[in-house]
Amino acid sequence: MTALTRDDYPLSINRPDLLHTPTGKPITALTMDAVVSGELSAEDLRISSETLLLQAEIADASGRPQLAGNFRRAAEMTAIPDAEVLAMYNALRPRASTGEALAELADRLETTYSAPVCAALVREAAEVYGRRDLLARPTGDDD
Amino acid sequence: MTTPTAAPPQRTVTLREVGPARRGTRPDEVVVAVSPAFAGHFSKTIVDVPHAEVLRQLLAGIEEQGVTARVVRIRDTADLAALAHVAARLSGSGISVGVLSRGTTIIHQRDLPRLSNLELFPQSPLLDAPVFRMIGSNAAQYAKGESPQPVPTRNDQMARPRWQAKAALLHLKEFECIEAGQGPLEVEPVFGSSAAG
Amino acid sequence: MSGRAPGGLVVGVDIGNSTTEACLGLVDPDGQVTYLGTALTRTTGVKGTPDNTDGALTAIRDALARAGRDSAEVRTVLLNEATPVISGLAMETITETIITESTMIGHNPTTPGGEGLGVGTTCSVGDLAEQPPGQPVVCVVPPGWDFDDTAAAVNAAVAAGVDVVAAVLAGDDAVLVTNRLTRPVPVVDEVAAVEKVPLGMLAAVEVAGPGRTIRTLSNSYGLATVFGLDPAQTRQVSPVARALTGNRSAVVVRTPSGDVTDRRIPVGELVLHGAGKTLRVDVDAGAEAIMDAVGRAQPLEDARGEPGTHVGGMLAQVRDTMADVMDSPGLPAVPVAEIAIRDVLAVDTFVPAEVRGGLAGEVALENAVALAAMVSTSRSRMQVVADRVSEGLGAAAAIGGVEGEMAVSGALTTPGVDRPVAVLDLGGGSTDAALLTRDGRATAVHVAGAGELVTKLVHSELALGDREVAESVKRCPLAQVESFFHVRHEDGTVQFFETPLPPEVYARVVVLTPEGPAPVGTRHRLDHVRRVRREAKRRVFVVNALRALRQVAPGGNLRELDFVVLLGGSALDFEIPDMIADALAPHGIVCGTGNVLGTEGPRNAVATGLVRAHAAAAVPAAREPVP
Amino acid sequence: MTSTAPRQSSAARVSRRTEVLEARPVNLDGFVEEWPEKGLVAMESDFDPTPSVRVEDGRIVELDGKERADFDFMDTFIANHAIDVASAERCTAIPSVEIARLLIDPRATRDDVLAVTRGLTPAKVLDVVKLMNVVEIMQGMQKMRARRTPANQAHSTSARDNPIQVAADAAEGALRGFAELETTLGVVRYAPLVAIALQVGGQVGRGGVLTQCALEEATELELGMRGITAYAETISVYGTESVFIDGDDTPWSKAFLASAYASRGIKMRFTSGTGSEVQMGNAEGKSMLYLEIRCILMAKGAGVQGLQNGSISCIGVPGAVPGGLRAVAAENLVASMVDLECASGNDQSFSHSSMRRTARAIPQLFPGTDFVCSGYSAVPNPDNMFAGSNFDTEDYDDWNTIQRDFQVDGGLRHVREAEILQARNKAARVLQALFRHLDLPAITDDEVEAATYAHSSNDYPLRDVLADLKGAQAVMDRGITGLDLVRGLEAAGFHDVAENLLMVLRQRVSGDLLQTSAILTPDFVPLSAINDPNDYAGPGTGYRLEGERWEELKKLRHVTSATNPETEVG
Repeated sequence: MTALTRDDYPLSINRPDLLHTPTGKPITALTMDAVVSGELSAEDLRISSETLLLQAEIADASGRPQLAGNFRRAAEMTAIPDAEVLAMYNALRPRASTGEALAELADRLETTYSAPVCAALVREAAEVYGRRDLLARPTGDDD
Repeated sequence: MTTPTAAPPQRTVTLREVGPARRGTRPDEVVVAVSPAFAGHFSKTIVDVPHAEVLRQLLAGIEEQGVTARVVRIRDTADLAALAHVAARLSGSGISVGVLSRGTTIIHQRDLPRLSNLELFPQSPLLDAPVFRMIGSNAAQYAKGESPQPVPTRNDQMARPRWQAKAALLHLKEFECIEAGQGPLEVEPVFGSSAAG
Repeated sequence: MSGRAPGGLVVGVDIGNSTTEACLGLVDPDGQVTYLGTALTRTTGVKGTPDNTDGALTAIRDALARAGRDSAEVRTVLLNEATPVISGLAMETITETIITESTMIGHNPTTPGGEGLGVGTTCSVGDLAEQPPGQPVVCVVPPGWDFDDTAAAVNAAVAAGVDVVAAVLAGDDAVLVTNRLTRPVPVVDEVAAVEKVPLGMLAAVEVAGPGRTIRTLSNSYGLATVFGLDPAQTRQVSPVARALTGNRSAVVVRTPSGDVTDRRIPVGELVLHGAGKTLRVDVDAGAEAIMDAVGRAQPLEDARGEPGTHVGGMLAQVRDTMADVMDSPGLPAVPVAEIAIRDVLAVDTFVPAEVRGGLAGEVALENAVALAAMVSTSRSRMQVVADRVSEGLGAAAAIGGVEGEMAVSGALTTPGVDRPVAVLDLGGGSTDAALLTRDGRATAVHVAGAGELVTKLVHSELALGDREVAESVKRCPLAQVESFFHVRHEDGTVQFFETPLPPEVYARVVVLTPEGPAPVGTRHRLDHVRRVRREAKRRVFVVNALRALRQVAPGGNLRELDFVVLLGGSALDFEIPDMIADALAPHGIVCGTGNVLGTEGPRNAVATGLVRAHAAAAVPAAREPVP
Repeated sequence: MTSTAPRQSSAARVSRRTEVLEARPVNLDGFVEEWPEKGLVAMESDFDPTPSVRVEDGRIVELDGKERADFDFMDTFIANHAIDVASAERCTAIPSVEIARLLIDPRATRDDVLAVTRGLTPAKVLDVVKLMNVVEIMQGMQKMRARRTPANQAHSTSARDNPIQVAADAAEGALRGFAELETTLGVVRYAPLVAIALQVGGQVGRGGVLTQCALEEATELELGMRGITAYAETISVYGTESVFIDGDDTPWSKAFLASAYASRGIKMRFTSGTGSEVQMGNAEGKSMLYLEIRCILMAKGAGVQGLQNGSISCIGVPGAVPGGLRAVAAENLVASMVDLECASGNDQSFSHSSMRRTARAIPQLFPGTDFVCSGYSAVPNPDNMFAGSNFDTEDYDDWNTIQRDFQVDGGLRHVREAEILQARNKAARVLQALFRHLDLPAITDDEVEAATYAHSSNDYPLRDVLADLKGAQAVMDRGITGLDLVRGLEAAGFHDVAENLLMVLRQRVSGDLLQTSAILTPDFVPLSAINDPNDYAGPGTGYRLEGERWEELKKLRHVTSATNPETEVG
């Protein structure tokens, strides 16, 4: 398949054939009849990692590499449960985690969730936090 | 029935240095911590409430509750929560009131995390003498282990255009008066009267 | 019920006032039941109306999902025959305290100044300098006077020979002023309407020491001595003395016609029909008189209140609400005349109210009567619900039994229970009782008043101003936060915490909710809050338990009952079951919280009973299969 | 209004004219002198760094006079993620005046400019915009705005958190033209009911309106994930390391959060603004605009599609210093010239003077931005739980008139009374039916009637707050999602509203709204910088207010008919 271009946007109108829910339903299955009959669950209204990668292609084609990178991290994150996503975010707050904890987080992203791009962001953070005194101190802070 | 004279005398205050502040032992005391520039570089709050009146009303609120008070000047920080937390740890009851030159005030307790508080009054332009009295009174009630109703906080949407920049300026000026490495100083407020109008 | 193939999945569904419960069972051809699971969800709409369908379907699907079964396997769904019960609450304040011509300031400022009694003529602080020396003067200080200025003015007058014996202040300055006086005197402060204190009149100010109460002004003869009253005048001022009892400070000003009255407010009649009689009772006669009349009109057929009163409005509204919920498209409307008030519960309570004519926001505890009423109708829409459930699920659905009977049947699955057994279902709006006799006959009643009335009593007696707080005071035990790291529970035990408690609970009386301690916005101490809470529960649940059980007990004799099983949401309360058990113990009754199927606690009794009844009916010979 | 009386004049005698001037509202505003050493200066400071960049081995090793070893985390993040390394040295070497000219040269396309700006350092960007006066800044904005078609955003809140009010005002706001609606709460626990009301009311007013509810991160994200809201924007970033840390975040934590939103299909933008650092006392001696440029580049580096800036809640600070509003206009331009969606402020109470309020909005309204206001108060300001906006419902007719006077599109339009009443009434009825269906606390016919004709929260019957809060909790406990809302709306017989909401929810599956500057048209076509790119190339090009839309904006409440001057058209 050739890479998508700006002309494919919006996918919901120009390329609905490419869009699927995480449950494998085509986007065209998201109809009122399906809602009323109870065929659809909330899971059917989430974005899939494939779709995020398609949007990343479009972002690249529009000259927005950072936005594309964000979509690629997001594609990796679709597999992570909501609560854990928030926990990971909290772990990245200043002085919330030790260097080891961040290294473990990066490993977990890579091995459990196959999320190398996210893992790289966490490793970079760990390096900068170490240099800028933003890692958690081993003992509780008294002040 | 007569009313008080139209122009009350302008009260003044000087903070006489007593010595390094020590940890109190009386369980019935509240420590009032003032910022580096309070009643020194500055003499009034952002809305021109004299610092003499701020201190007098805070102390009166505490005294009315039958609680004693000590005043300390914090010199090495102008961060409200930080200076109040230092004072709380000096306080025999563990309760302190912190006040910045521009009027922003906090009630703190020594076991709380530094950035937390019992009551916070962030909108300095809305604090006047009666509010300072109530803050002192509440601090004293906490010291007695009572459960005061929190002082009602006010809000004013138009405080932003009028006061936001001046507050920032006063904040910066107060920071200029920080003396790094200087510990808290016990002071004795000496009130006077300039017998105005 | 005949002609149905035995065996298959059976779901019992109990639609209650607030929750809908399901019980899933597999019934063998021989009538043996295997219980596969239960479910609980919110009731949708008012119980007994077609809106219940959604909640019923949710509960059924939940139960099936938990057991890993499919709706296609369901042979039949059984609903309880439940008549809609709607309850209402109202409160009437029946006394008020009025002060005429400002004679008394009996409020209790938290921090008065000085100590002792001072008697003199009232005089404004601004006029002190002009007072003749030697005459005793009570100094009155209006708002705006600074404490330093006040003290200076008094000290100057005293130095000039004016005999200042006491002071009355507008602001919260009593201690401050007293501390600055060269000659301390009793000082009462926070008198907001100080300008109404008449000047040039003889007045007495009394302040007691910390932890003590005044002795002279709260004593009629003390007042007589202070003001030189004759016996007739003394009789007249005795309400003043009474009103000041228990205060730490007080001011009494003698004016020519000043008075304090404690008056009853007529709040209309309650008209009760029943037992072939029509009884009228004044609501302000109090709960005892009302309940006495209700007792004489049993069984109650209807009740009406006087239009324009809270009680009248409440009774009319309960009736109208019932008419509205019974109104469903395609079915004949239910005439309002057919909707009758079937029970009334009256409870004496008190309401803290500001005294009319007071000068300092004085508060008096006024008497009030709280009333709960309940309306039920013989018409139910449960068949409509059954039809819709059947349609929605694709399985048969029918009415499987009457609520009370099913509840008893379900309660019988509690280990250690046998017939004759009575159940008490402690709900939100009504308390229900049902009895199953040794020979299998069942009777059931609903009485007005349950959890919601308790909340209302707690709310008004503690003047909480927030019903949600009242609700949690009712539900959860109390504690006093003594530091950031420990609380003292209401039973006196201390609990320590590793991490500091949140600042908003510091030094406060708190309720220990499942989400953590939440502050109770009150000046009352823990003991008082606890007493109010327990008293409210006693006056509603204990009273109603006895009332309801007497109505189902053979001959009204509680001794005829052996087992009482408590069911429903309030049976999960941390103290109500014990309070009821204590009240029933003298009658030789075994009382406890149900444990349906040995696993469900006080939940799911009706749903379980429906499945049991179905199984029993499938095999007429089988008697009460044991689970 | 203000807690204190107007300034006291001195005892000396003043002229009558001075008395009149003293009484003018503008003199209730606060003004201060600059103090550049402390960062209390808009954009012209000797203490800002000099532009420089050096690349070694594909890595930026020097940025604006600092070696990599001395980078704070903002420098590091910007050097690692925001600046295009390949072109950095070349672009930064271009004389600033050339780049400034490029910004206003009609022959240079937006893409031509982006080819240069992607390689600029923060100090270089500052150096460029410092050369531009406010008219040039507006010219630059006209070309650099990402989406060709300008739009506007509203606040819809209630002082009593009354969901019926929020629904009715959302419907009216959507009908008047707002593309996005934002709400927040007084009592946070009310959020689920108010967010539902905003979503439903919005879809009644105009299908495809996007909604958000500003809350702490976890709840905001949860409402988004459930499809009760459609986007988020209150994710704040700051220009100095110390203030960023005070906000308990870092560029990496925020970048992670940005991806978290995208991973759930939710549109998101960051928030920043001049003045926040000096307000918090840690400007590190840098000008407000320099620090804001660091925020903008940080947002760019995080890969977020857009930014809400224009000082926002700190507007009182730049508003009080000389040239402050030029800096505010410049920060909007910088967001646009690094290719971010810009929701350009004008969303907080700014001045006592109506003249200043209006002037403050001109640099955004006249050239047009992606969202001219990032919160025009679609409720009276006393009901505005964002602490008041620069414009509110009382300014609707003025705004419409200014659009007509200058032939500019500020995203709104005049709507006839009958249509508004109909929309408000319908929104309230739909919410009534939906609450009934979901077994949430009842909405009475009196409340529907009140909503139809109300102005502020005072015009509504009081709600049973306790019952509402229990209902709100039930929404969370029962796991109600956007899908349940669709189902409920359909069951209640409001097929059109159900369909509108379903179409909005479908967009989460397609991800089209995640692209830069995306909004939804009434036909549910995603309109973004990709399919509606700004093609301004001088006079006669780019977005022009013409045709049907211009005819629409010609209408006002009172316009005398040319055909029959005894009547009014409209």
